[in-house]
Amino acid sequence: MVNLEDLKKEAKTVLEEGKVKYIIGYEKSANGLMPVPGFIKSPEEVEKLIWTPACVYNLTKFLVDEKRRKSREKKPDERPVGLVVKGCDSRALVVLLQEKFINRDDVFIIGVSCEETGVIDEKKLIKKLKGKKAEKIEFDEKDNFIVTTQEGKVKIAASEVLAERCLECKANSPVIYDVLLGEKAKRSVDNPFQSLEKIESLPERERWKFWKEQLSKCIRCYACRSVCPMCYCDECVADTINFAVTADTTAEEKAQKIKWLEKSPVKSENFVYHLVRAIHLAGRCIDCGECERVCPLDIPIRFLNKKLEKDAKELFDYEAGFDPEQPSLVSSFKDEDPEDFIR
Amino acid sequence: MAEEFEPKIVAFLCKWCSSAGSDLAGVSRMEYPPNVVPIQVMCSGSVSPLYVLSAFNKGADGVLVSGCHPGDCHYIKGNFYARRRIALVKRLLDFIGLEPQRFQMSWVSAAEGTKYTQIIKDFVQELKPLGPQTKLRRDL
Amino acid sequence: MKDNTYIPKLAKIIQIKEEVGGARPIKTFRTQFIQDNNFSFKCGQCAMLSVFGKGESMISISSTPLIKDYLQFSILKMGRVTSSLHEMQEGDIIGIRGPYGNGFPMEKWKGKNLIFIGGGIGLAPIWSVLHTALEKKEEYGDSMLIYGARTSKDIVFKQELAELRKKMKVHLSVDVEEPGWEEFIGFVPLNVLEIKPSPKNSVAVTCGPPIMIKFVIQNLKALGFEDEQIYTTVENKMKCGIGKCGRCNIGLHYVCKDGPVYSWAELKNLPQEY
Amino acid sequence: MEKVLDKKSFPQWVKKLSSYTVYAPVQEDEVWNYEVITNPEQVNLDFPNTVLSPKKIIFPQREVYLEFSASNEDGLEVKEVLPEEEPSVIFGVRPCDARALTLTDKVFGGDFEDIYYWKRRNQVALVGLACHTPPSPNCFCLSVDGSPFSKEGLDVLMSDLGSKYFVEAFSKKGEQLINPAKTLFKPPTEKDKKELDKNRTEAKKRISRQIQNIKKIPPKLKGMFDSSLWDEESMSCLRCGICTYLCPTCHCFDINDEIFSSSPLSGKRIRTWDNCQFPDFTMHSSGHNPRQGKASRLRQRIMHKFQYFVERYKNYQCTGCGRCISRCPVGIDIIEVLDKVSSYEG
Repeated sequence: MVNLEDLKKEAKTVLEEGKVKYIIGYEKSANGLMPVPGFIKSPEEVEKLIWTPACVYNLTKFLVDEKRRKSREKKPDERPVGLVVKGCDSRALVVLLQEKFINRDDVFIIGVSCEETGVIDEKKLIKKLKGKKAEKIEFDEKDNFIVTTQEGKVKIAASEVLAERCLECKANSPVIYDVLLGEKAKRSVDNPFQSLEKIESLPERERWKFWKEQLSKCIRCYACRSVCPMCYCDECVADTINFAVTADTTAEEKAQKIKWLEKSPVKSENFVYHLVRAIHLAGRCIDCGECERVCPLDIPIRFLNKKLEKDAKELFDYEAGFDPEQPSLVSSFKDEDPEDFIR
Repeated sequence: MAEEFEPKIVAFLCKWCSSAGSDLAGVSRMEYPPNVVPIQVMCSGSVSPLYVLSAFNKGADGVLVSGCHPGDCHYIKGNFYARRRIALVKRLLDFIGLEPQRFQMSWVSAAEGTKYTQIIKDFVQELKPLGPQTKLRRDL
Repeated sequence: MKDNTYIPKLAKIIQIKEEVGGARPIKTFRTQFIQDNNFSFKCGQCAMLSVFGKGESMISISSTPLIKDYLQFSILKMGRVTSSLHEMQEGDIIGIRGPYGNGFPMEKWKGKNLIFIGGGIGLAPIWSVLHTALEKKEEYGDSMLIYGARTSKDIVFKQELAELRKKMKVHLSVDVEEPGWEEFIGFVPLNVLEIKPSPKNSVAVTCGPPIMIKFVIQNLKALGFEDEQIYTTVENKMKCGIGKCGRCNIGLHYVCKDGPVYSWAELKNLPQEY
Repeated sequence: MEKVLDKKSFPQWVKKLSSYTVYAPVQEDEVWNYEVITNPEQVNLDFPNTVLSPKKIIFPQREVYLEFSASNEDGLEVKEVLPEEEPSVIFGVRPCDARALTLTDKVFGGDFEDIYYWKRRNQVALVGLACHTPPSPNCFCLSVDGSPFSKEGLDVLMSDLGSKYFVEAFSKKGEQLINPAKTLFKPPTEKDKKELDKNRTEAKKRISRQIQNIKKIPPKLKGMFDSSLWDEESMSCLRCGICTYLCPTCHCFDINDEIFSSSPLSGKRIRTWDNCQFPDFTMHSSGHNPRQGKASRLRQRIMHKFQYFVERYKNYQCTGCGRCISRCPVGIDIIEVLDKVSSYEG
């Protein structure tokens, strides 16, 4: 099991030695169960760090901010940023490395292993506790979590409250790291696409009905885009000013830029947004499931990415986020790629 | 009686092969249905999935992406990239419940005027029973 | 039921004049409403122009309210809407809604000398108040215009400026030296220092790029102008024009409704970057 | 008007309102939202906080202003589009959400009345449900001049008394809702009233979250424009639109022309919600953006709610529903931010 004190010790050491600028980790929040992303700048602050099954966030997202901030600084601090990553998060890092969005030297990776479990789905936990307010959740030996409520501690089987993504996880311990905490466990998952197949197996009409209902709910808050570590483009087709305008951009360029989708949150425009999002993540999404977690309307967005992940595996034997040296899915090909669908 | 439904097909044709193939069909006076809105692109590999989605969004009943045969790409390997990308888009559109017949890809060389006309004929025939594409069409 | 302020009135473009060419072109449009309506406005107010299918853009009215036949707008080609406007022909239809904003407090300025200081397209809002003051000469003291642009080619209202010289003092400048230019060379704020307008019984009105305004104000202060004697206009991204859509605020002020005209006494207390 | 209504009779009351479009909270999976009800039996008033407030009915995310099309010759046809006449009633409005509408009323009223807003607002009757227990763990209405049984903005307020509802009507609109079903309602007994008082005292106690020293926050904020607090508090912000889209008081919007066809021209001018947390919200056409970083956007959100709005309208632009806290993807908590504002020195 990951020992929190070890984590703090590692963090403290690198901060004291000045090896890192600061550390992005999980920090206890004043408001109970769920932690918040923490930015630890001094050795004294490492006491704020925590590691619990509620550490859901994929903190690699904050490397995007860090990179932008750094690019604005005249004399940037060139030291790496310390980053706490779970297995899935580390795969996101691999993709960012593969795309050369970041350099390996930019980040000091503190890997934490989820071992046999993973992180919770807060909604599942609330349901499970039937109104009792969880104050704390901890890893336990084996496949259990210990939850503290006002009425005391209860033991819950992890599988009952784990996030869907964790039930289908391909990397429960980090695939890349500078230090690793916890066991390098590899839990075997029978079928990482099990949940997806429920939808795949529906007839076409039902699939359409499902997605029509789901995507019509979207209010385009763009939280799914904002939380995704791969959504780092400066310009996004979804924005009204859909490219990085500078003082040098001519009026013609601005005027001629195509509005690919309208701001109205109606079915057709929501489909363009979500499908483009999914396709842009093909071969890049590592199924951290954050997009789905943050959706206020509970749209199962993850399935769109999952579908592409499955197809990439089936058609091209491609898996994202394990090898920073592999070429990206859509900028590579093999002679034997299937073409039975082509006329 | 209502007029028979005439599907509108947006065809992204690569400049070097498929577009030339369609020109050949034209200059050879081969007959084929007038349902196509051809859009010449430099290479099938330059067709962004966004173009495809946008075509459906703006009312296409069917979308065709057509490029050179493998090995014939003017840019050596553009059509191989296209093959991968289109395969993924095709599966995704199928997954959300769009009729799979509505999105097609073909290899048509500059010499294959006949093949081009046949592809369009078949496409139109397949689209007719489906009726207008309303699923992804703009509903502002 | 009250008027629906979001619905623009249709107007025909009756005249288009190219003021400035090149990469940052400016054109002046005169428009006439297709149906009579009681569009009345104050100097310094703006109107929301529509190019249907492209959107809306807030533009200051550069004609004087004393002219009832047409509205005039001088527009820099900048984005989607203004580019479409630049492509339009005489006879084309646009939409106009408004007027919006507070306008210049001209009543308060009666009897005073008016010093207009403009840069680039910033002459447009000044043009309206300047001509109004000119028409009502007896109500105001001496007027003076200090205006500059990047180059002589970027100067707007060239012919009109020549005419204007007959009626008031006009000081022109260009930012960098160029052959044949006989007036001041350098930025507008420096020209202000050169000309040294007297603060005595005066009001200075300055419009132009934010950086110019900043230094003009600094220099006016150096010449002895009080904060209350300096007026300027502010611009920000706007959509509704009526203080509801929430994007143009500086502190608690909505520029579209509470602005765009502010005295420096008001503006200096507001955040500089908002 | 004070009445009591047997819980069992509630569906019958809804049935009597057949001339109205009836909205009520509806559950889909784990998500509750106000939707149109077709079957009165469907109305379930035992619900946690909805994801979106009833704002979405009165100030819908998408509102068509006008339609335009090229007409023959060189003409252009522009047609005003107004919301349909549709007398409606919303059941289960939380007092905080109703109060929020009294705040958006101020924004959409004033010198330029917003016809779209008022057409919808005037034809909707709001039937509130007092919060016997807080519908969200992050409720803090008491800190922002609200209460779990506030009647502000409501036409009717229903309070749960176990087997019955205590029903109060405060407006003509409210009485008109009760009148067609008069026989279902009974006058309250002294015991009912006592129980109501007791419930209300208890309800207040159940709200655990509060903002410290809220009165001091608006003047404090005035001097905090350039504070480094905004940088620190916005470090984890993702610049998504959840906090503001879900907020019952946020009213910012965008106006865009959306077209079906560019030749011949046809399309609509549409208002959609917009959001001060999106980077392009304030971006000028020139590319200049006065609100560059996310710190300035968080500052705008807090300042707008607790300083600018207070100065302009004498109210906090927040009614304590807690949605922004519960749904923030990274746990940014407006109460904590305000507490830090309170204790900020320097």
